[in-house]
Amino acid sequence: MTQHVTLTINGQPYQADIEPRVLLVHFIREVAGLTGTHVGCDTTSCGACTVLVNGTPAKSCTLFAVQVDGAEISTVEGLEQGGKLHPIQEGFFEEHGLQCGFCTPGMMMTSVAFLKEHPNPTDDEIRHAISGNLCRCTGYVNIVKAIQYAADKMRSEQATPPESTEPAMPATPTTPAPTATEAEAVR
Amino acid sequence: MHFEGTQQINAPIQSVFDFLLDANKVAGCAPGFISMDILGPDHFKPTLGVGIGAVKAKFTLDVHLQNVRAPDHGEVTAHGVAAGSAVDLTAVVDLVPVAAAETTFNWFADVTVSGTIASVGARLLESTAHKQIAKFFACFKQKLEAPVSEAPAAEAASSDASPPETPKA
Amino acid sequence: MIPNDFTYFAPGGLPEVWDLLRQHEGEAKILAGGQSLIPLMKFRLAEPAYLIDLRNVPGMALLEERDGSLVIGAMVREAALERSPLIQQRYPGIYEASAVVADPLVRNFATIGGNVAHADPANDHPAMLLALRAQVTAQGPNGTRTMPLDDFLVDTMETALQPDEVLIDIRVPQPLPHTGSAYLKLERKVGDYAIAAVGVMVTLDGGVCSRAGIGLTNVGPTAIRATQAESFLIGKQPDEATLREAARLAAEAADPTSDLHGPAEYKRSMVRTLTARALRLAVQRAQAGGGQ
Amino acid sequence: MTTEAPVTIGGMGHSVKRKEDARFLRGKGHYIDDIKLPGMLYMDIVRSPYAHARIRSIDASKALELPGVLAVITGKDLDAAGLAWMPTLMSDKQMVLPVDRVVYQAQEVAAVIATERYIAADAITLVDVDYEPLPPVIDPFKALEPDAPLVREDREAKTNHIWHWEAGDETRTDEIFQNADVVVKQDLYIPRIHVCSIETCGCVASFDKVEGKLTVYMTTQAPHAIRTVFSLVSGLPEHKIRIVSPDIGGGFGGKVPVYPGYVIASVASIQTGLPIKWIEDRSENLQADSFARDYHISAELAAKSDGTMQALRVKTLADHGAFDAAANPSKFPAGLFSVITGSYQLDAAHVEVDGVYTNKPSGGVAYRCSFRVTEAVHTIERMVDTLAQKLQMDPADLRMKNFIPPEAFPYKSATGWEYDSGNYPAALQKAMAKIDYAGLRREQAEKRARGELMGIGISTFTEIVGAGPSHTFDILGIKMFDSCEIRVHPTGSAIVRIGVQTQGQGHETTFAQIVAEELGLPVENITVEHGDTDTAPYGLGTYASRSTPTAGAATAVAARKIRDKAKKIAAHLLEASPDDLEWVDYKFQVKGAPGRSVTMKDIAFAAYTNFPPDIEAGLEAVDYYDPPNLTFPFGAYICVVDIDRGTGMVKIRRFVAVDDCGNIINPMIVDGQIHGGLTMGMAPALFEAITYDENGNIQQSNLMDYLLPTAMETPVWETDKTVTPSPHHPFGAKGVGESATVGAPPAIANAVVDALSHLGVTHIDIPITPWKVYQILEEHGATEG
Repeated sequence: MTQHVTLTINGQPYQADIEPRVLLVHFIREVAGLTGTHVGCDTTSCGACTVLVNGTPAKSCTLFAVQVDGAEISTVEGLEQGGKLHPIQEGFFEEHGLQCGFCTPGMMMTSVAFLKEHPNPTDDEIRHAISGNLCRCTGYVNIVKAIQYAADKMRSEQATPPESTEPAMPATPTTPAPTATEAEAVR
Repeated sequence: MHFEGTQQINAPIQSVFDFLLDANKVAGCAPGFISMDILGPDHFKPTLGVGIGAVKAKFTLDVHLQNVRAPDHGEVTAHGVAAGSAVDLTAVVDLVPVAAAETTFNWFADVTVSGTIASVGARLLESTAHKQIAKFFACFKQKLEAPVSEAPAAEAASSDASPPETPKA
Repeated sequence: MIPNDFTYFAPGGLPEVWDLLRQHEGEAKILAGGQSLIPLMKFRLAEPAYLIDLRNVPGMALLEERDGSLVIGAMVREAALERSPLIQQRYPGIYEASAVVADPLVRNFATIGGNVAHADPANDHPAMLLALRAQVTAQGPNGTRTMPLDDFLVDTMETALQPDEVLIDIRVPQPLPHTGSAYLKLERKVGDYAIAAVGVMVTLDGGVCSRAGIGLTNVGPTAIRATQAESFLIGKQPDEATLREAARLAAEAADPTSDLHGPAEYKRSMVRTLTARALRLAVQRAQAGGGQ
Repeated sequence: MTTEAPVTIGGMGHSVKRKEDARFLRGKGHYIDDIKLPGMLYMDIVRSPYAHARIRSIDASKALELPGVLAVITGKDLDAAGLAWMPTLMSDKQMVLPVDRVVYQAQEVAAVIATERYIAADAITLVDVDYEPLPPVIDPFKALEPDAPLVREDREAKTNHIWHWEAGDETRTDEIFQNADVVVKQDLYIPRIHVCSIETCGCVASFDKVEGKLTVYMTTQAPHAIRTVFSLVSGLPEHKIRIVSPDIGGGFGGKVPVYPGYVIASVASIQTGLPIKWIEDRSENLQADSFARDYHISAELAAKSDGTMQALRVKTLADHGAFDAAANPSKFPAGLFSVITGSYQLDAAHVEVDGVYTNKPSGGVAYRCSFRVTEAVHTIERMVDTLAQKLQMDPADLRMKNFIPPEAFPYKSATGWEYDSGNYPAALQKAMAKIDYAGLRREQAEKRARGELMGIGISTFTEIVGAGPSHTFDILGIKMFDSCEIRVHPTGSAIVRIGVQTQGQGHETTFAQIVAEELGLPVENITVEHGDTDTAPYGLGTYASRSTPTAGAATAVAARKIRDKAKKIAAHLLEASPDDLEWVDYKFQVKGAPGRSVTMKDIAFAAYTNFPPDIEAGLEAVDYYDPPNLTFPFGAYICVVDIDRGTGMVKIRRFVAVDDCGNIINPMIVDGQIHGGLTMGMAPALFEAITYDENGNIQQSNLMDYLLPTAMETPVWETDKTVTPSPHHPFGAKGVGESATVGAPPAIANAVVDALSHLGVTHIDIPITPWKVYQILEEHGATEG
């Protein structure tokens, strides 16, 4: 039995009659033909399939398209606006934040959502934020730099227009939960 | 995986033995029993939906009875394939008469699980397999003792699928 | 990996959910965040014929203090817990547990209801909630039941839910003054299940431990409450020797098996280490006035 | 290196931003699963749950009843076409689909062809295979016992022993051992691991029935070699086969082998005349694709009591799984393992390896190190530390004492390799200064006094890359040269085609830089193409850090051929004799008259419009480069770890990596390669291992169980370099992609052992899990308590 699903992807409406089991990532790749979103692990471990669902980063290989019927989806293809790269794209380019490029779209989508809430992040906060996205090539060093580059750039762009946008949700606390190892301090 | 256990059944050895040879009765105790084809006196194909919580795999098992020696010994081999997985089982039952209406039921089972279930479910496999097998043998005791103890309270208590008395993994 | 085909429902109210559960008993599964269920379906280790998505059921994502309890709706996402100032300030143990569930992206969709109702002993919330003496609310066509989480968690992936019942919310007693809680997870990498994890809660009254809760993750068939360790603490000053003895007792309560997350004996030792550390944290928080 | 090119040229030594990023950043890469051809069908594979079983029958009837299923292919179908088996790169053969038995878990058993991916996935569950389980043999030591189950019944030799290989001088080595002051001995196991590139493997095979031509888009690091193998196996003429390697989402060696899926998809396409897509899922990738390492090593090091190292003796059991499908050069069944004498002067060495079959998927492939160098380096670097511990010497001092001195290069090693160049003391000194080694040792002593556990580990490794010289190196007889073809267009831009294949290394940028440097054309005007066998010159592909040493050299030589011709055209334009011209600042000028000069752009135009009568039109060149020797990059790594006494958790606090890969084309890219390599070195040291239960079930079949490090576990790598050019490479480069993966694991293992050495600990096998450490602490009463 198929079901009618409508999604807005990067501002464009897409609709199709699909089996309920169609994964969001396959809707994006096969129905909408946007192949920048990749499948890496199938088990919600690697984050190569990360897209934004109503602004929230999600692993699209672990959501059925029917679950997000009616949602606004943002993918890597929507980052560039009017021929101008998004600061996160610039950051990855300038800081050599990618090698094979396969994890890059997911990594960038996670970063875009993160930077909205954390315009001035520490390196540790960035590492925490991207810990659901695996990269096998870069060792993460330059990805962290790329995200800092984008943060700088976005702050300087923000500084120009008078109105500042409110963050959608309260920010996560700046310190991640202590791990057992960190909690050594209190032993 | 090797499992074994012992239980005391309040029934004569012959009725326990007869029960064991009755494929329908035994299959009724199998976890997640769905249906069964009987291909011969010692060859059966039950279909079971085995699992816990959301995890469920449907196996059709190819079961052979072997080395049956009345009134106290029987062996069974079973083999089945499902969801990229396979299960192979050998079980041996030995009965010892204790009294006219009391039998010691000794069992052990060797189970090999292969494929996806073994790889993905390894974390939960041994405890789950142990519980399912223990339930299976505990069910014999309930069924065999059920007609004797007619009190509804006892019935309710025994339907609580309690594990056998001395299970050892 | 492609899941089996199924029929999908996203009803707008609980009565329809109950009806569907009754109609398709044994073949239907509730879909909350789907972050555990969907991977299982992709391995075809779960093949439900019907999925009933709770996303359109109103009122299931409440997060508020009411009538002496913190009420957490079953559909509250982990990320919402992690970001809630109420949780961060008043329930540090819950905050710490939600912040170590899988990874940050999974937490955007994973729900606390799913985490609890999946009843995987490796899930992080149940142990913390056991320590906090949480109650769960189940609703079905025959009414509403409230029970301690201890009773709800029956066995590995088995709960006390009736086939047509739905887990509605989780209720945690509001902390008394001088209460501290903490959740510590030992994991090899972000996204992995715990080698072991411990959630604790301590209330101090005049420098003496008046209430204590200790829950253990992934060291038994369900999340385990370390009751002996809890009672040991009561009426005692939380000095180092006391905390260590409680930790030792907690390790005795663990019932781990050897697997990829380590040998059983190691896990037991980790329960001891983590309990001692978590208790120290919780006591510090309680002494700092936690809960007020 | 000549004078540094102006930024506008972007030649050698510049951190030119990558050209390929433009498409990746926009989600416009072309990875294998992005390819969609008209009429394309999908393939999915039925796999064995058993590690060893006889196949009694395969019943596909239920699968064929499913609407959308077009075919189910079994081993019997392939056997009829003579394609049930295929050759491996190691002169063994491998099942494509089994006819009557499976020999490892997740082995391909049958393939389903369907109109849609989802239907194919449903159909594989409906193929009914009747198996008779056979006892598997999982442990390679047991595999050699006389009554062990036989993995390969198809072979004439009824044994699980595959081959014996040795290098060095056994007699001399034994003599030294007999008279040595000190001997240290250690068994090491380097576990089976999986490259696990984030993109899995797959292909789209498309046979054009009219043209009789098969095009296979596939995730391969070596398209030309694959084309030749496909031609030999299928009987299709080689010009009727086109292999296209699109963008590759990480290779690391896992995309060198030919997997059965590629072959089955190709057969299916030839039969149906329709394109067939096959994409592995992650579980298939982790379970069935080739694995690395799995070496059981027993090593002994002999030394004088003053610490002078004398001889090394090594015996190894190599678990190759069910097929010897490693991707080594033909003459090297154990790869370049004999580089095991490392950076040290030894009088003699003897190394033995025995290859063994077990009921596991093929092993012996790569994990960012193709040729067994990681295993060798881990062994020698651990042995040096073991000796230092025994002699109570500082491991840095012991290394300094035994390094091959800079003036000894070219150096002939005890196992016969000729090291091209090196300056090991300089690299170690730089690393020690950067990390403040003396300060760390003081800190360690203080911490130890307080009962805290901190360790410092050193690895001073030598790599061996750039295979290789044709006298020694071939794969299936094809010599391991590599190639480049350059065409300069009339307006001064150029296209460069190379025989190697990027999987993220940035070839489109670095190879353009080589040409920019040699020809003085701006890097942005140079396009680099590769991966399409119809257009690229023949090459052996990218693995084993060979691109720069081989194809990079070919590129420089081809460019120099163009420059030679350009000189003649320049002479014509400048009305001077070629002998009077010199190449200065990226242009030809008349000696002593700098005002009289022409640029390559001017020359390019003239090459098509105004060339001298005795010269052909055009400005093109091809070079097939046969390297005279391998290159020997090296490095000095120092790692600092802290150990939690309550949990056994190891935390890398600092890691300094000083690498020397000779002259550098693009420092930004080299740094990136080292960051990635270090992370893939840390991963097996602390996290990753593939294990099997006694029935042959893999225990890490997905990324929930196989632990790839995230940004949280990965430390901030600190990199630095020394530069010791290769004397024989055209621009003095050596290759770098795998250095860090090779060098990092022993630095980490040495650091952990160092942290525990005062307890008498001398060795811990990798991966160093927290429970291994905790158990040691417990044994010595050193836990937190």
